[in-house]
Amino acid sequence: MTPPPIEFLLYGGALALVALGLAGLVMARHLFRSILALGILEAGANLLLVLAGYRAGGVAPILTPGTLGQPMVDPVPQALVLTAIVIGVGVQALALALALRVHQAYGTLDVAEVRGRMEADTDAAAGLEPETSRDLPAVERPS
Amino acid sequence: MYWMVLLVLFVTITAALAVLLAPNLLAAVAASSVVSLALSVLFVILRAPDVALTEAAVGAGLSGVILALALRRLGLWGLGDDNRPAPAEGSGDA
Amino acid sequence: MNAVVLAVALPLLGAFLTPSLARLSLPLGRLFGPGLLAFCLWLLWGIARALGDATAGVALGGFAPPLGIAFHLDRLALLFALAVPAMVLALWPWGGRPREWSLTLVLAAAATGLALSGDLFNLYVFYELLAVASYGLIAANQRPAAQAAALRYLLLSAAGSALALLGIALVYTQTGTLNLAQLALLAPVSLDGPLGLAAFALLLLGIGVKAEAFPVNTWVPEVYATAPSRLAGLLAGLVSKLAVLVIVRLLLVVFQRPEATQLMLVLGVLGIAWGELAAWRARDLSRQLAWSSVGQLGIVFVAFSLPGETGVLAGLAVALHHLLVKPALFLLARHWNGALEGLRGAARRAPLAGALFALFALSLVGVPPLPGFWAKFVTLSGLFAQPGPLCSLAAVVILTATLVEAAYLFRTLTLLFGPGGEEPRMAPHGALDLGTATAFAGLLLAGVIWLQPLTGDLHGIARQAVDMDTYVDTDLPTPRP
Amino acid sequence: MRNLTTLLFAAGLGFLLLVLAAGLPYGHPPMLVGQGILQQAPATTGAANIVTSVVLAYRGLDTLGELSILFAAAAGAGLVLGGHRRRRRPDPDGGFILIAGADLMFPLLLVVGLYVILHGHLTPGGGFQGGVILAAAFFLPLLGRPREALDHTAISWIEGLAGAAFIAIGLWALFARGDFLAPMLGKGVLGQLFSAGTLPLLYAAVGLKVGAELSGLLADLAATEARDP
Amino acid sequence: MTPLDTLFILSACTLAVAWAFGRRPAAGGLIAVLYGGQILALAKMSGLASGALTMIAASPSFEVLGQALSWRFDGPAWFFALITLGAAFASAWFMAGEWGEGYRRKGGRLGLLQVALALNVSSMLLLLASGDLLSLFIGWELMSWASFLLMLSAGGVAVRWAFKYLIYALGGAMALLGALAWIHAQAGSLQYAAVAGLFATLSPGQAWTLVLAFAAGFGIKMALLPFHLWQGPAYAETPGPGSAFLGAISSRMGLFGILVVLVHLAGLDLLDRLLIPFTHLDARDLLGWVGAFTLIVPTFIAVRQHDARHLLAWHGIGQGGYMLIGVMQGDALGSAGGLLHVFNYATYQAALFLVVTAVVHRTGTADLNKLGGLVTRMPLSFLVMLVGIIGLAGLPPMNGFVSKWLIYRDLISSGRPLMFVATVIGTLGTIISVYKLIHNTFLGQLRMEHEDIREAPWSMLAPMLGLIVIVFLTGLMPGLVLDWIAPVQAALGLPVLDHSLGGVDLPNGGLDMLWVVGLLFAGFGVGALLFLAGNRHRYVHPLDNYAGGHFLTTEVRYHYSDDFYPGLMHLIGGWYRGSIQWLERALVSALDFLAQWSQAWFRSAQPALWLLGVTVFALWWVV
Repeated sequence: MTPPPIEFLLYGGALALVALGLAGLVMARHLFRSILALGILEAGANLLLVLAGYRAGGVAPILTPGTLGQPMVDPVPQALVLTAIVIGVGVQALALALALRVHQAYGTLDVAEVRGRMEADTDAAAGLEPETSRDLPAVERPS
Repeated sequence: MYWMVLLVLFVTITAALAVLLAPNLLAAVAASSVVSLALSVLFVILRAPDVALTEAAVGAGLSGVILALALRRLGLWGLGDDNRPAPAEGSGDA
Repeated sequence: MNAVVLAVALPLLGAFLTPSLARLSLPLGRLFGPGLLAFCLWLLWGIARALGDATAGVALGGFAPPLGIAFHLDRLALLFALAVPAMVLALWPWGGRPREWSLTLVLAAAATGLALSGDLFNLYVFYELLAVASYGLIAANQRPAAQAAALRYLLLSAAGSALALLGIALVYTQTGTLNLAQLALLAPVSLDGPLGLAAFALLLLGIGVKAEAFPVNTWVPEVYATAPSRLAGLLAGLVSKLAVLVIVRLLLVVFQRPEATQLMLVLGVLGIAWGELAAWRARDLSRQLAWSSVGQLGIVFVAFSLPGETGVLAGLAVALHHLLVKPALFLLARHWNGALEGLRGAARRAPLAGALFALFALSLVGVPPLPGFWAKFVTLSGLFAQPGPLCSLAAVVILTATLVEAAYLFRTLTLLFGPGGEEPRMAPHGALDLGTATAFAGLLLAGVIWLQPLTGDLHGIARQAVDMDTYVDTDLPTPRP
Repeated sequence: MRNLTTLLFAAGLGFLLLVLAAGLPYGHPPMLVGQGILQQAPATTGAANIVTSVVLAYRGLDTLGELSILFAAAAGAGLVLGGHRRRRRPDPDGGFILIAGADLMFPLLLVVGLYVILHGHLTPGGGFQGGVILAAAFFLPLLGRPREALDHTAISWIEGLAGAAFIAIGLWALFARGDFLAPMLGKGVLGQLFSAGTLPLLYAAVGLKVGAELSGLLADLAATEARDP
Repeated sequence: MTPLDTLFILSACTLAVAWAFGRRPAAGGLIAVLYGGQILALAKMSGLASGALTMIAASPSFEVLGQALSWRFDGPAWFFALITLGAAFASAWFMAGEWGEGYRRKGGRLGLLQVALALNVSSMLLLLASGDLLSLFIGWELMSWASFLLMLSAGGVAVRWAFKYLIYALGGAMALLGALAWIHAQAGSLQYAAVAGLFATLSPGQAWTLVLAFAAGFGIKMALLPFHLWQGPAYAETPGPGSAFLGAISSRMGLFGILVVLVHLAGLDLLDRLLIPFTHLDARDLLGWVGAFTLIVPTFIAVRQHDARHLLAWHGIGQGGYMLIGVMQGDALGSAGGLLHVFNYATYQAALFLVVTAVVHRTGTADLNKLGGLVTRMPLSFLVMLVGIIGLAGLPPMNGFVSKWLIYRDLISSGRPLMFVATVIGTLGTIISVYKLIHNTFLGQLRMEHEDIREAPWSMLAPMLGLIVIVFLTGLMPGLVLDWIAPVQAALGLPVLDHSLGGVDLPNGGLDMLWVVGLLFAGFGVGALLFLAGNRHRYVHPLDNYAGGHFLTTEVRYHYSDDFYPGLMHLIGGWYRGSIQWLERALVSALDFLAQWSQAWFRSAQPALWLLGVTVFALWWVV
């Protein structure tokens, strides 16, 4: 059995991270873990982007006396990933701040419980009964 | 290089699985830092030192600190089950 | 022409400085942002006037387009770019805290950038910027429900962005460029296979989160019910339209393929059905409006999925109409935020608000002389002109959904105007909210009166938007195949 | 049940993406833009680190957006966390080792951070990475002595002015050269510290802003009360 | 400025006056005068009615989205406009004096009522004048909303029915809009000529779809059979004069639409070509039979009503069936009968609604079980109702007889005995129920609480009496109206009926109402002579009577009003199951269920699942 080619490994790894991240995001019962899963999802996308610029036999795109004249890898995706990483951490920090507050208010970060508490809160603010009392159908039976 | 990539990827995926499956969140946070570190190694292999540095500083370092800090404020800092608040103790964040 | 960058840079400058300025002097901080936005409005207006029917490309930093980031200025872009400062000014959070002003300015800058940018990754950055600013604003009112909604929205939206990034990575891997004009040249060859479609699907779903596209719109009722009404108006009216604009640009420029439009059509139809159905049983006004907005965005999607000029014309008409109507409705709903049953007779105590609400609702349903009717008519006619049962089905769904929408909106209206039980303790509408809503109503009626020149303009915009040769020539003076 | 569905979907997603990826080129990217930049960048910007050229010059607007995202995230977090009373019971002091370690690390981190920022156009690293290190430098003492608070006014000013400086450099270019964020000043000698025109200045602004924002953010997070009993 | 412009301007003025002063009862007279002015403006266009002119255009026209919008009057428009304005004039006059004051005193919103009425008239004129399908649709929608406003103006229970109407009307409007959009997509134009050209080229399937969409769209306004549930209560709960107006003409706009689109543009030949598989029927027969069932079912529902207003309103639906049958006959006689019935029906239906309103005004109730014997107190009103129900029942010498006779005659001579039987059954139901109306209201025992009732004031009597004079005169001389109908038929491409002042002259037995009425009155005269000459009568008090050996007193109710026609009800009661009501409820429940389902979807705790799922599906579809 020949080992799989390296690009298969790399692409497979990146996509596995994406799939794992999404699966984790969906399966997590704890919002904190959802945030972690989000990080993995982003990491997978970043890896894919870096792969997009990789050039076999290239050197890092930094001009030093040693690298002059050699083929370099594509610098653009690297710049993009740089941006994406920072964006990712910004979003993560904001998410954590929100999670902190939600936990403070509701005492839980369970996905379903937070959903339920939020709904109940919103309903209460609107002055609605907590449980769905059926609205009257708009069109009544004629007498 | 081939085996190096294989090893790093193996570490990455394992750590990612650990993030999702670890019974307690502290371990998950640690695992997510491992994912970032492994990725930054991979980035070096892929001739992207800038990205590697960023991933190490931001992904592993900063994000780890933020996560750990948040975990502590959530009262989940501990090695117990991840939904039971544990008393906050210790001070060696990050 | 290069000064158009100011429309993005100045609000950001304002955003950076506002918190510090507000520490120095609150009135200064309060007026700084609106002043900058007014300047941007004036600037963009001047550019739009100078540009006329022509198009222009702006190479940022003077780097020739495929290398650097390019802004693409045409009438479509400028129309939405002009709408941004105008709408943000109209819905400015006067009562907020300095950081809210700051975030609103960021929102404005990002939205302007989205309208103007001609670079795939730049669009992604602005999209994220828009998203992050809106998370902060949603959660700003410190209500736990709002924060929970913001968190859930954030998780969904960030997952969507990651998918969009994946799509961008796929595109870049395949083509090696991010410039939309160059992508337009390359797409017929490089992005022809399933890969291109997959990239579009990922981008559509990712950006669709903000555009309230079908499977990723669960955040809509949660957020709009808890966010401040001005922000809800901004999100439903402006932000969603800009996300749609991005999708449409991508569709027109890069992914011009029948499968792509079909995907959009299907998602749009599902969005219409889900939104209007859910709104039928809504129990309070803000969520009713939120779900109705999901349905309306579905119509926008369906309209834009029509091929060629018709599609852009129809989509623009529906989108602009919704852009005008929904924020005004949210403003009016702000003081009628309780259970629907509790609104009995509310409009009798606030006749002007009631009349405005009725006007907007009528236009939303599409009662003939009002602009909403024409938008819907163009869409339906375009749908029927397409072969294939899917389009006809979409038309039938739109008609049925309109019926449902009319039913619940007028159930609400009859409640509002019906005999009131006891005097509810509702604060009267603020003069600012009412004034803004009245101004929007004035614009709507002006649309009725100047319908003819308006449709002429929209035709011109649509013709220009689908003209890919001009697009490529503008942004890539020396195209390299 | 849901987990099973999810796993199925996720596996399907992975498989489908893999099928798609099978068609992707590896190791020989099209590099339409990349090649052009590699050829032009040294001459146009004068930076040895071409990634830096891309980040600050060719895609400078992206970087501005990125900065703004960090700013918006920090401001949003401030909005979310702020407006509440400070922690009533701050954490106890971190103990001698932490305090001493922090004091010791502070200058070191500061220097490293500044070095990384200022050499961004030459070597890997730059404003973002250096900014993170700066933030760590300012945050560590806070861990040691939780009772001390960061000066939020100063942070706000640094943050605002650094951001404004970035834009101001861009505007300067706009008025002087007609293009927003166009490279200005002399290119210098490739590889020298004082080269690459305005790029080091921009990276300095970025670094300051990132550092200020992140330390503000960290301080906000650290100052938040654990769950109300 | 054309006469049509004058008419529109006057109509707008009426609306403005109603808006500004409508809430004051005193302004009612002015408003009525303005309606009169509109009738005069219409009279200036009488060239359309005499056939001297074929069209009068309005000056303004627009172009939107490449579609020209224009307005003009022709024969049919003039004819329907005359009925509209006449009904509005009568209603406004009725409202002008005491009724308006009384309505206002009881908390009614007179201003809203006046505005809604004026709005209805204006929008109907706009609809009638439409020169292309787009302006037709605009007028149609405006009229729907105006009717909605009029229906809910009473508030209370009326709102619910108005709302139901709105749903139905919008459903119809959506069917029309869909048809319009389809036509626009195919023909690129909505001008009548282009539409007619398109109809000529359609495949049967497309033609069926269009015909059904138009028939449903217009039919909902006419309350044709599957869509009949809304109209009765909605019209009945409208304040009196409003319901007179609505009952007289509003539904007929649906007929107008059918005339313009299906009869004129599509052509009856096209309907003939659309065969229903496995039967010998075609689309035209289908519409005819829909008319027949619309005639029968709501009429027998009317028999069951205990409220005079509801009874009349349900009748209105049935009478629409006659018109549709007549028009779908498509020949000179039948279509003239259908069109004439529009006019005739409007006159007596308005009179009947007004007289019921007058009774309500005096007694405070329209409940047929709580009235009776009012003939001694309100003799003139009784006369109005008598003439009205004779017309409604289609008996000589009133005008209803003429139109129905034309339709019967045409059905027989064109060989449709089954449909003839259906119309006769409908007429039977009409006679039964209108007898219930007049018996329970005016005949029999006067209730104690109504001892002091006075005759309705002249402000109310005058329009009613005017209407019954028309009912009688056009019954006597139907040729007057048939003169106007000839250009209508000509404009719609139907054969024109030869007629005389007294009626029609047909090869085997025509109709001359002058003779019929003359004979009838001669017969009455002889009877009266015998009666008077014999002088064998004496007056007896109603209580001068006994039953079961007991003398009656005022406390004893001997007036038989409850549970009318028990035998008949026993026979046909089983048919009142209301399967269509069930359908309506089922639709609403289904909508509710779907809505709940969709809300549950929005409530899902983990929205990313859908993101994941749809991504997978999209990618799967792509790959």
